[in-house]
Amino acid sequence: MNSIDPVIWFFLFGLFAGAMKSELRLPSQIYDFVSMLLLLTIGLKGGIELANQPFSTLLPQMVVIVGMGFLLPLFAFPVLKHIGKFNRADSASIAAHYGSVSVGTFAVAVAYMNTRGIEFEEHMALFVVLLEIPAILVGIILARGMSKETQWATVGHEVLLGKGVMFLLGGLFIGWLSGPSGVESISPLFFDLFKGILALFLLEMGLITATQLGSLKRYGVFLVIFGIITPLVFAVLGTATGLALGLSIGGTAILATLFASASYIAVPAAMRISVPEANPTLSLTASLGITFPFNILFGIPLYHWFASNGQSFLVLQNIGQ
Amino acid sequence: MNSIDPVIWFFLFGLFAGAMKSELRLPSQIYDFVSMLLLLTIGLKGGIELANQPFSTLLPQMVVIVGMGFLLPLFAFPVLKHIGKFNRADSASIAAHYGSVSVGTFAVAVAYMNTRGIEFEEHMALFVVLLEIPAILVGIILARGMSKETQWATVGHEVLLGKGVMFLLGGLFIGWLSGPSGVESISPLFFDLFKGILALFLLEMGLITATQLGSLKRYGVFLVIFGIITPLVFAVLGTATGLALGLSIGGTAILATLFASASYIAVPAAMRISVPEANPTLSLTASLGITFPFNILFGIPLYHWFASNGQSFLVLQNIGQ
Amino acid sequence: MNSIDPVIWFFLFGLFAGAMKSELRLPSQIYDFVSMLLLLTIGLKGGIELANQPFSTLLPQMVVIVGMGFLLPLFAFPVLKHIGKFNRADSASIAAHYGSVSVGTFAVAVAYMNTRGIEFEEHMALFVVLLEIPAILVGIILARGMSKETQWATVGHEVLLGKGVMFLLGGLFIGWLSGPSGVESISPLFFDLFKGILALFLLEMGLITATQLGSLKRYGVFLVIFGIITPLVFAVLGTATGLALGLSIGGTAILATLFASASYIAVPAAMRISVPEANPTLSLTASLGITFPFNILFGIPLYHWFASNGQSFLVLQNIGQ
Amino acid sequence: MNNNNTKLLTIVTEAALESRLINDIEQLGALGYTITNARGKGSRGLRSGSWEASANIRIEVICGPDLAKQIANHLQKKYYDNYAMVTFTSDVEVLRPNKFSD
Amino acid sequence: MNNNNTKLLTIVTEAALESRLINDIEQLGALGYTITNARGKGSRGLRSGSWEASANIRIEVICGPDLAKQIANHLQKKYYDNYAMVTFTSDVEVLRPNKFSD
Amino acid sequence: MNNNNTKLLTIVTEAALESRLINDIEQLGALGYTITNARGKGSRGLRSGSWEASANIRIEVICGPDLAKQIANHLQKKYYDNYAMVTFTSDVEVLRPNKFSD
Ligand SMILES: Nc1ncnc2c1ncn2[C@@H]1O[C@H](COP(=O)(O)O)[C@@H](O)[C@H]1O
Ligand SMILES: Nc1ncnc2c1ncn2[C@@H]1O[C@H](COP(=O)(O)O)[C@@H](O)[C@H]1O
Ligand SMILES: Nc1ncnc2c1ncn2[C@@H]1O[C@H](COP(=O)(O)O)[C@@H](O)[C@H]1O
Ligand code: NA
Ligand code: NA
Ligand code: NA
Repeated sequence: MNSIDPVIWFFLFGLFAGAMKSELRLPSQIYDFVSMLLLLTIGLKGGIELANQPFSTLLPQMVVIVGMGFLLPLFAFPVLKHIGKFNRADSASIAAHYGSVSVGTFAVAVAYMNTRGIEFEEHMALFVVLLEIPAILVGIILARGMSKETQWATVGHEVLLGKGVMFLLGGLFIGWLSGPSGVESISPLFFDLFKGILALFLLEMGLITATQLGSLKRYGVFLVIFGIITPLVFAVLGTATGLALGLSIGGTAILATLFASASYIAVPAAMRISVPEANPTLSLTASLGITFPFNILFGIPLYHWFASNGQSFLVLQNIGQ
Repeated sequence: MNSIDPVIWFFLFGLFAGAMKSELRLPSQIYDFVSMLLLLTIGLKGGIELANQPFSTLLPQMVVIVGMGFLLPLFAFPVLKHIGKFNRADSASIAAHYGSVSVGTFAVAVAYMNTRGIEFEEHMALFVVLLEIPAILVGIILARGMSKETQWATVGHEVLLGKGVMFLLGGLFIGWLSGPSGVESISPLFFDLFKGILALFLLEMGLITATQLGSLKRYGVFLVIFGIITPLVFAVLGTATGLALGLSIGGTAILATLFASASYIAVPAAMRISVPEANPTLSLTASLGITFPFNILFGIPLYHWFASNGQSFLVLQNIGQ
Repeated sequence: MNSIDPVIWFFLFGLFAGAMKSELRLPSQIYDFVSMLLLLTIGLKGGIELANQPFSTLLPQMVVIVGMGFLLPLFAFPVLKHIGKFNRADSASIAAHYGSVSVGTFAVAVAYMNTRGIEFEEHMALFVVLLEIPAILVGIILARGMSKETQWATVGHEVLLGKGVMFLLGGLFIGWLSGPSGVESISPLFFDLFKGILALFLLEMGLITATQLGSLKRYGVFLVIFGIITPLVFAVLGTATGLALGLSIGGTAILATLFASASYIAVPAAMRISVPEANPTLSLTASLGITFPFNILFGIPLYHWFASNGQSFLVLQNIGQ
Repeated sequence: MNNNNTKLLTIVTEAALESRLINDIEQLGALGYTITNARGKGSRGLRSGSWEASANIRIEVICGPDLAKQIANHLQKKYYDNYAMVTFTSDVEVLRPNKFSD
Repeated sequence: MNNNNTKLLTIVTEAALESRLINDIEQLGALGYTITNARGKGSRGLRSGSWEASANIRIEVICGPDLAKQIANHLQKKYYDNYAMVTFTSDVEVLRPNKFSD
Repeated sequence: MNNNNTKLLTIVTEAALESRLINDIEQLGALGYTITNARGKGSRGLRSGSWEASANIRIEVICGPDLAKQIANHLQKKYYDNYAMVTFTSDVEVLRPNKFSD
């Protein structure tokens, strides 16, 4: 029993409290505070790594990651449109959610590795930032086509200046500019409290997830299947990418988790403004009601297993040659 | 002067600021945040102790404590009804407040023991959770009788799923399931900051208490006397119970404090819904306006003295035999 | 690049996010929480120093500081009225802002010294509290004259019981009464997190400053010049005062920073009530839109240079004698 | 704006009642509601909103005049004796009146 | 709903005035009020609510028409020159009109 | 209170629209607005306000009847299809009606 991280229990506690319709509630301002700290911390971690390593070393990896950020929603879209029979806007919006990443899921994966003493490349936090945005742009194009009417300046504004992306980028630049020693003085708030803040965040996500569960039956079985199969497939892609980039087992598992995760902060906000005709309940039900709990409860250990076995496979192959 | 804990000064500061009608105010969302952290931490502490000790060792103590939780309001009720001349609903509601416990008072007692290096059984936090609920049920029965009309399912829902009880129980289960080592990663937020968070909580309680003082003269001298005598009597019962259970001096003093304390979070919320005809100002004026400051300023040192002398008395008796 | 403190980057990040009209926003309740922690911590630090040193040692310095607190607005007022051509109320209000101090600027100066390992007298925090109030009284008198109509009781109430002053004084007394060892138990929240909390505060100040910048052009070039020259002149006075009082270089630089800083918490609130005919946008544009960024970006290093050179000058003089 | 027969019913009461009131209102047939947090003072004294026990909420329901009357009467009967509560009704115009009553 | 002679007076103004306004309103004879936090824009510019200095409040007072007029006039005389403030009045129906005026 | 021709237009909608709506309203000619945070339920389901995605705002605009109509129609055309939104209008009296319409 001890093998489940306490932050996961916080999520389950929130889920239970929400499902039982308890009076337990976090004020939205506290949710804002907690998610701000989470986003800033992850941005800071990514930025510190940028400061630690020569930019040229990271650049090739960064290019590949951004490229995958553009590709992933393109894989999801036809499935949603042709098999799921969703309309164009809904398909595009859900595809954008799954192409992008979930900061909460990332944080849980990091906690998982830390608890087990599994090493991973610290610059994974940088990948979170990189994977956040491309899927949003692809989603908008998928919904509207490359029409000239699209006000790309406005879209760019919405995407880059949205709360989630701003906090991540702001943390990234501050971490980069200050470097590891500069950030030390603010580490008690941003780093020491991180797991506790994550626990509160997951408690709130549990409460919110519980309200999403109600919409589940309305949207039927396809959404449930999609919300479980997609992370599995994307995690395989992520494992392959991680191994191809030469990441460690821990790093590969985290990258697989990122691919498998679906956004519920930055992308919903951007879609609501840029693809308003998409039904937000649909994508949130899938990403928050199904994929998020699936990933943090079952996915992460599984993706860790993917990464370990993927690497053993590579090693064996190399020996065989 | 140094012997007064700084958290007490925070309470007095809030009391002063409130009495002077200063502009100082904590947003209610911050109060929610701070009290959530307090409740979760105390729950966690209780849960960790459950994980630390074989359940069978604790069970007998737990049964006694729950039993006392049912008894205490029954002692207070006739006094309120026949001497205080309160109506049935008000008597029942006030009795429930005094039968239950105050989490803030408990936290101050723990701080008191820690500052003085007085040892106590860590599972006292568990008793907080156990003492929270029985008095509420007794209060409802006292107000309504065992009438068949009472929707016990609804009452149970209200009591168990109220905010205060949920956070305590949630923390308890998380602490229990994670164990001491599991909880370590979230301890900077929940344990290291605890005294600071308690200081903010007491600042806010001071502000709120100041607003209660205005109603004091309206409700006359009986309420003041009741609000001081009851904790003294209940503290004696608590001391006896503690010694009977073989608790240490510190543990006995804390149990006496718990018995002496009156709820102002979980019980008011439950009474408002389940015994709506009871006047909430009445019970809050007594529990928050009189008993809470009495306990944290004068009661705790006194109950510590009770516990020490009680134990000396026992020791002497044993020697005499 | 590493020489800029990360908290300054948080300010610039907020400024950027505000100027770009991003969706990034802190709930006002979180701003309240963060500024409360800041004010309490600075008050606590001042109080601890009061407890550490015999009061008689500090008293002469305190008298001088309070005296300067009365003088500084008197220097600013005629400049605003006769050169700036502002009306009486506006001149008085702006003068009060500049005669008083900015807690945020003080905190950044302390961070600056800590990062560079520059020693300073710990009781500077006490001076913050002392400098907060006199300028407010002078401002009110300047605006209204010493007319008998002025309800000084009400004014005193407004000034002393305003949020900013209350938190500072409350912290001061708690720190004083508890002493350094008493405060230890609450130090994880109030002291360890301080720099992180300051970072969040500055992020919010950046966002707010950005909204003030819009009013800049409306009020023209005099305000900009006033907002830069005044801190420079006051910093020179502060340097002289610091050296005269025999403060260390670090202490002198911080005192210069205090003189140079302009209030944007306590004074605006007091002026709004006590000198309502003064335009609040005017004084906030100057103090928050110009002087605050000037001080934290350029002023503090400059005032440090003032203090070092001032002391070298004194040393040389002494040698020459 | 083609209709003058729609009502806005506003209820100011204790925050603790939120879930109960919503239940009642929906069961009586309201198709929606809007809630804001509030504080205030009335015959039951000051409710400063500084913590749960003293917080108010302000519920607005747009509906037909009959339903407004029905809800107000129901609340009066069920809650006025024991809870801080005020209700008032005003005339509003809406673009699509049928959205607010079946 | 048996009375059409009750008024709802709404005041939107700077949060800094809260305690003063409440004093004034109560002294003029109002028996209650409801306050919500707000932000907004008007002739005195944007008040974004992001910190105390720019926060608004929205005060509602249910009272008789004379008192409503009296309060509005008093506020206009005392505060309009120096503070961001807007007041407006509308007709409301209440269940027990005597609750709101002596 | 010398004028009965001023309107109070109230809009309840998704918080995500705040900056867009303000833009629209100001461009159509409104001289001010007041915003409060809200939560609620309507034809598009529960909006509990527990996080950004489910938060509502309540915008009030005091203006002349023509502008009120114009804003309501504009919002209906532009947003009703895709967003949770309700608008309603009521009559209010103000002290200085010319403050609210050019
Ligand atoms: N005259 C009034 N005008 C506006 N709001 C009121 C009035 N009376 C009461 N209220 C509000 O309704 C709540 C309950 O009122 P009561 O039941 O009279 O205590 C109060 O806390 C106020 O928020
Ligand atoms: N036309 C309007 N409609 C709605 N609210 C307004 C209007 N004008 C002003 N307000 C509100 O009243 C406050 C003070 O207005 P003012 O004194 O015009 O700056 C503003 O900050 C708004 O919240
Ligand atoms: N009948 C109603 N009465 C009061 N508020 C409503 C009503 N219907 C909807 N609302 C509010 O308007 C928002 C959007 O409504 P809708 O577009 O119907 O989902 C809801 O979230 C509620 O806050
Ligand atoms: Na993904
Ligand atoms: Na008790
Ligand atoms: Na100054």
